[in-house]
Amino acid sequence: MNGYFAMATGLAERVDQIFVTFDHWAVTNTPEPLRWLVSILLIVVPILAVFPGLFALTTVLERKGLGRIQNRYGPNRVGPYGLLQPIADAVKSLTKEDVVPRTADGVVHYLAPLVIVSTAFLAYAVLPVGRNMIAVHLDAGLLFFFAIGSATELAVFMAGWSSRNKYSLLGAMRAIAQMISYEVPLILSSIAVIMIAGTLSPEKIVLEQAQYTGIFPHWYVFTPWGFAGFLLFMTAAAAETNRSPFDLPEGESEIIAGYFVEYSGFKFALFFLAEYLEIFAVSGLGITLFLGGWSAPLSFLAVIPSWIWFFAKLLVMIGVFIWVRGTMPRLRMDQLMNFAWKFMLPMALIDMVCAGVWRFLPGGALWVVLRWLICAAIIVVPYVALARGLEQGRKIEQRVYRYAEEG
Amino acid sequence: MSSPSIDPVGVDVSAEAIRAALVKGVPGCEATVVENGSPSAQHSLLLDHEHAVEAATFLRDHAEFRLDFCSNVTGVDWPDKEVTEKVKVTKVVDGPDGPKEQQVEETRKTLIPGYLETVYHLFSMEKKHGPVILRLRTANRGEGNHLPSLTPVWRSAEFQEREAFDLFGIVFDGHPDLRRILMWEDFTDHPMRKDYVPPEEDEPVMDDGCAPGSSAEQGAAGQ
Amino acid sequence: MSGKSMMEESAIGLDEQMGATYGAGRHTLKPDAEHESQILEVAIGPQHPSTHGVFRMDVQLDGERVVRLKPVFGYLHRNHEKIAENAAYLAAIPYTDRLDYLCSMTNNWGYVLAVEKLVGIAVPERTEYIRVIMAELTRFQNHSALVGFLLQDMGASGTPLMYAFREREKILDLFEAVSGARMMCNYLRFGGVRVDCTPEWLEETRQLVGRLPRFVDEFERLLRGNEILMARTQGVGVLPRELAVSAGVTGPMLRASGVNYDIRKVDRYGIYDRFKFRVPLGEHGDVYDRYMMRVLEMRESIAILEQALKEIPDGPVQDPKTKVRGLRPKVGEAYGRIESPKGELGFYLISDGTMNPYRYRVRPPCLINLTILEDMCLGLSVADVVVTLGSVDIVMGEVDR
Amino acid sequence: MLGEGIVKGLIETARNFVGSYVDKDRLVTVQYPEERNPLPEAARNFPFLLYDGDDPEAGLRCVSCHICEKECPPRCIHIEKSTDKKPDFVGKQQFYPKVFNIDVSVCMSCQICVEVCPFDAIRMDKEFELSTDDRFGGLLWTKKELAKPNEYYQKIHPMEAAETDARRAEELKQTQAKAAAAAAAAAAKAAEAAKAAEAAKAGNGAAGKEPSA
Repeated sequence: MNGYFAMATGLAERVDQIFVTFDHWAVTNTPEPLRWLVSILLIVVPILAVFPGLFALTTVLERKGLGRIQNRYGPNRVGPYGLLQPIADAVKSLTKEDVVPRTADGVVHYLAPLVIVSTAFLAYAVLPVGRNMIAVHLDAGLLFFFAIGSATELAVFMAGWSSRNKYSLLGAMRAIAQMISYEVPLILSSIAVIMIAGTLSPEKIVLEQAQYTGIFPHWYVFTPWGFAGFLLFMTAAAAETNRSPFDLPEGESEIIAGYFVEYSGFKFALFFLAEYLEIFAVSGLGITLFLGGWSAPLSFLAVIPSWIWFFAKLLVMIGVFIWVRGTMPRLRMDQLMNFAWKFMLPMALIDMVCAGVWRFLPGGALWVVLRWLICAAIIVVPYVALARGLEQGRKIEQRVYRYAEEG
Repeated sequence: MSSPSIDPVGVDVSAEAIRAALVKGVPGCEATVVENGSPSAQHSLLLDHEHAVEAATFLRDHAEFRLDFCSNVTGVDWPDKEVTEKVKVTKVVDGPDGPKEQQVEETRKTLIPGYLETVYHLFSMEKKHGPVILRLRTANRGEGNHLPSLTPVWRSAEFQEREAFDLFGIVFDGHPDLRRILMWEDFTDHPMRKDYVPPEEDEPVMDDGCAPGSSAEQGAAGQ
Repeated sequence: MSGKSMMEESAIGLDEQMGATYGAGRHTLKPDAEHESQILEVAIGPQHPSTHGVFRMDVQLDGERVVRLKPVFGYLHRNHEKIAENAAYLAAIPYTDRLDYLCSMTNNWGYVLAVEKLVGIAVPERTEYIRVIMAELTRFQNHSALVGFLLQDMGASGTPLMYAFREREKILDLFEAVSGARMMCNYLRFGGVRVDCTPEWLEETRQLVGRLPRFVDEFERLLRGNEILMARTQGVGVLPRELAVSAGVTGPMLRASGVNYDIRKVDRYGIYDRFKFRVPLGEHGDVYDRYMMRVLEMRESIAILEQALKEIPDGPVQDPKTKVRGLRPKVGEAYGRIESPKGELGFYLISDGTMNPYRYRVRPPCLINLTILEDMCLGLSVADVVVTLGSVDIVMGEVDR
Repeated sequence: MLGEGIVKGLIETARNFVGSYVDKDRLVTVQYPEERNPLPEAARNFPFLLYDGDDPEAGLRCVSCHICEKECPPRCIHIEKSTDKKPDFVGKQQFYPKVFNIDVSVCMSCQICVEVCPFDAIRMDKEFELSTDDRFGGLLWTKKELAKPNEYYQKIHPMEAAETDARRAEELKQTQAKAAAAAAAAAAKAAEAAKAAEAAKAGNGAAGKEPSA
């Protein structure tokens, strides 16, 4: 019995590490002078293959999911269940005419989609997608991630400015303001994790969480500060990646498509790709920071390979993004800014305080409940106060309507 | 001669009553009742130009009428009419037996000059009665196509007077923003006038398909 | 920064003459004098996702704040009035379908009412009921579509719109079953309707009307309490009561500003005095009130429909003696108006005793409700302009005619 | 302002998401080319001309009276009258259209031609898959394309057609009865005249040979 269990665990272990083993095998079996090339290719090619593949899948899922939310079928013509739709889309975008406005700044206009895609890909370098599966073992991985994430703003502004279109310009202006504003709560909310984990390395943060009390994992999201931090992080991430309800930079009903209104064909597809890559990356980071990365949600489920867990969590996050997109109207620019600076920022700071309190309150049996209550109070009280404060003197409420008297 | 629109409160807003009030309230105002022969019996009031704005303001602010809602403003084109009538005239005719006075029937053509007209349909949102119909007529259809604008009295006339300017060519003096509204700026004619001749079409029109001898027809016949 | 020059060169830039042709602009807000800022001129439309057709707003922006806005339309102008003046009285009915193409039934009714006034035609009892049923179904589907479009303008990715269209489809199916067409119904005739509706149709309608409240409930659960919606719409695009009255704004928009004026109650045309229904009134006159007016009116429409479907009598739908074709009214004129879903839809007819109307005029509620668009939008951001325009509820077929 | 409205909305969309898989009432889309909703009887698209019997030329009901041409709001009908006549269904001599064209690119499917036609000659079709790449020729329908047999009408508008057919049958019966009555009367008259003539002839001593009509 025990033997079977050990065998099963061993097998699971082996399946879990299959890519790592393969990587190791391939590199060691390559002649010495080519090793550097092979080891790089073995890192870059999977990233270049897997995440665009996920992007293709997501476009279908998003359209089908939105369709179902809106009581329609969604794409179902190309291939079984419409799953080959992305191929059709790719062919379409490749064969479409590439229109460049006559007055556009050609070089910058051309560079913008390339810059945005390459920076989007760079972020995956520090994302652990499974046990021992990370492209670059960086100690300050988080720092790298945020630094690279900020570079997309540059590309966005390049696109908006070089197009010489007022809608593009408005979109770029909005995008820059929004991205810079939301970077602050995004980083601050992850600082709480860094404080608790005591490291900037995403790998170590995951390892910290991949422990179990009984069958329950030590994910940070199961603590008051972690829960609040997770919501803050994902909200800021939605804003950072221009997802609904924060999709102002491309708000199609106002400024049509924002900064990429003057892009067509494959360049447009690249923007689209970059946008989704950012969503995956930042969701992946959220998973890494708060949802235990590749670790299984219950200890006995660890037999399922870690990379499956990572991608399962990622799909769930994408699903939530789609769900939110199907429900919410869009915010307005000033409201967005208010929300960032008057709500998200203070909440992120309070969350840091809460994490500190959590860290230094004793963890004894008596204290478990008390610690929870105190930390929850630290979060909830300012939440209510700040949410009320967002009304800015204007009374925002559900109104009761009167009817004309019969005359 | 009762208007069908006597409101429940009992204010008489028939054209006669309004005329009486106007003559009393706006000194010098000339208001004439224009009869309407249809079963709707919506009679209207023709106002003179000088007192139109004053009269309109009076009607709007009048405590009983309170015609605060100018619903409909529109132009009407009444082109020049040529009336042919047969008149008997006595003429001196050279007969075989010398000049003689004789009764001769002669057709005489008289030109009745046309005019452009704007019609305002007024209601009261406060008192909930109406319609009271005002009319203004231009001197003629050429140069004298000016009328006072009632937009300063009722804002709702703004776009509708612009439309009348655009489609009928009535110039409203005192309108704050008199531009073409439905036609484009470079357009010169006024399409709602009765004598409007559309410019030559450069696009296939509906008759192309049906009219005999058209290319489509020949194509169809050739099949 | 070469911002200014770039604006002038830009492809969507308005031509330089704009200042000359448009005059100083009465409503222009002065740009902030202290912080010298550049004015960005943007043409929103005619090809824009949120202008509800080919409609253009020439907007001057200070940052994203609107300092001037001029609506430009006429792209869909086909001189509907001239067409009708060159055709017989009957031939104008199908053209009225195409005015506000969402509400052909009420458009028919407005025109038919005006002709009935002009000629003095009595309408049979059953027809009156059928007309009320059709008008209220139309009002319901128009309002539901509008709420969907409004939320779409707010960026709700089409979900409310799809829900609205789901129900609208069912109503359009009913229209098709009785009139033969889903949108261009061409159903009403002078003194009657074209064909009677069958008992099965009435039964189907009853069942649908029974299900409609569920849809409104769903809509309200989805959106009514949504904080983003409230923040986006409350206090935005305020239309003060006095301005609304003076500008001749009608329909739900007027009532959102708190003016109790519903032509169904005021004129009691048709048989509206027989039904019990309430007129909801707003207080603030902002976009939220306008949105809620439509939601509340949908409920009232359901109430009217329930009563009408219960009470509808048997009988003829058209007096055979009424002349529908080859009508020659006496010399005279008539103005008939109804409460269309968008506001007061009036038809003004002058007859010179011939087969064709001498003057045929449509009072388009959409056009007149646009008069105060600039007043509502000054000082708002582009996003709010789009939402405010959405709450006016325009259909370009009617604005441009 | 605490986000409960947002949560409520999320629940509602989730319900619709699930509902679209289980509730037919929620998923109303019809997958068009494969699935089709049956059109209601009243559905109308473009007009066609009816003919009786098998010959579209001889049986065409249209008598070229031009009423529909005049009443058509967008004026998409063009008719040219024949110079000769042919008998209609009751045997009366009528003109027929030499040319009957409808430009369906202009037609707005208002059904007014059907309403005003006193001869039940024009009716609305339900066919709507009419796309063509020939804008002018392909959408200009001549008499040949427009003529459809009465059986087709009975198929697409059964109730309406039954009513029309009944009316026409009644009309035919009346005409026949009238004709029969007229014939009988004529026969009686002729017989009488013949009798009188016979009597006269008998009086004259001559025998009438001609048979009475």
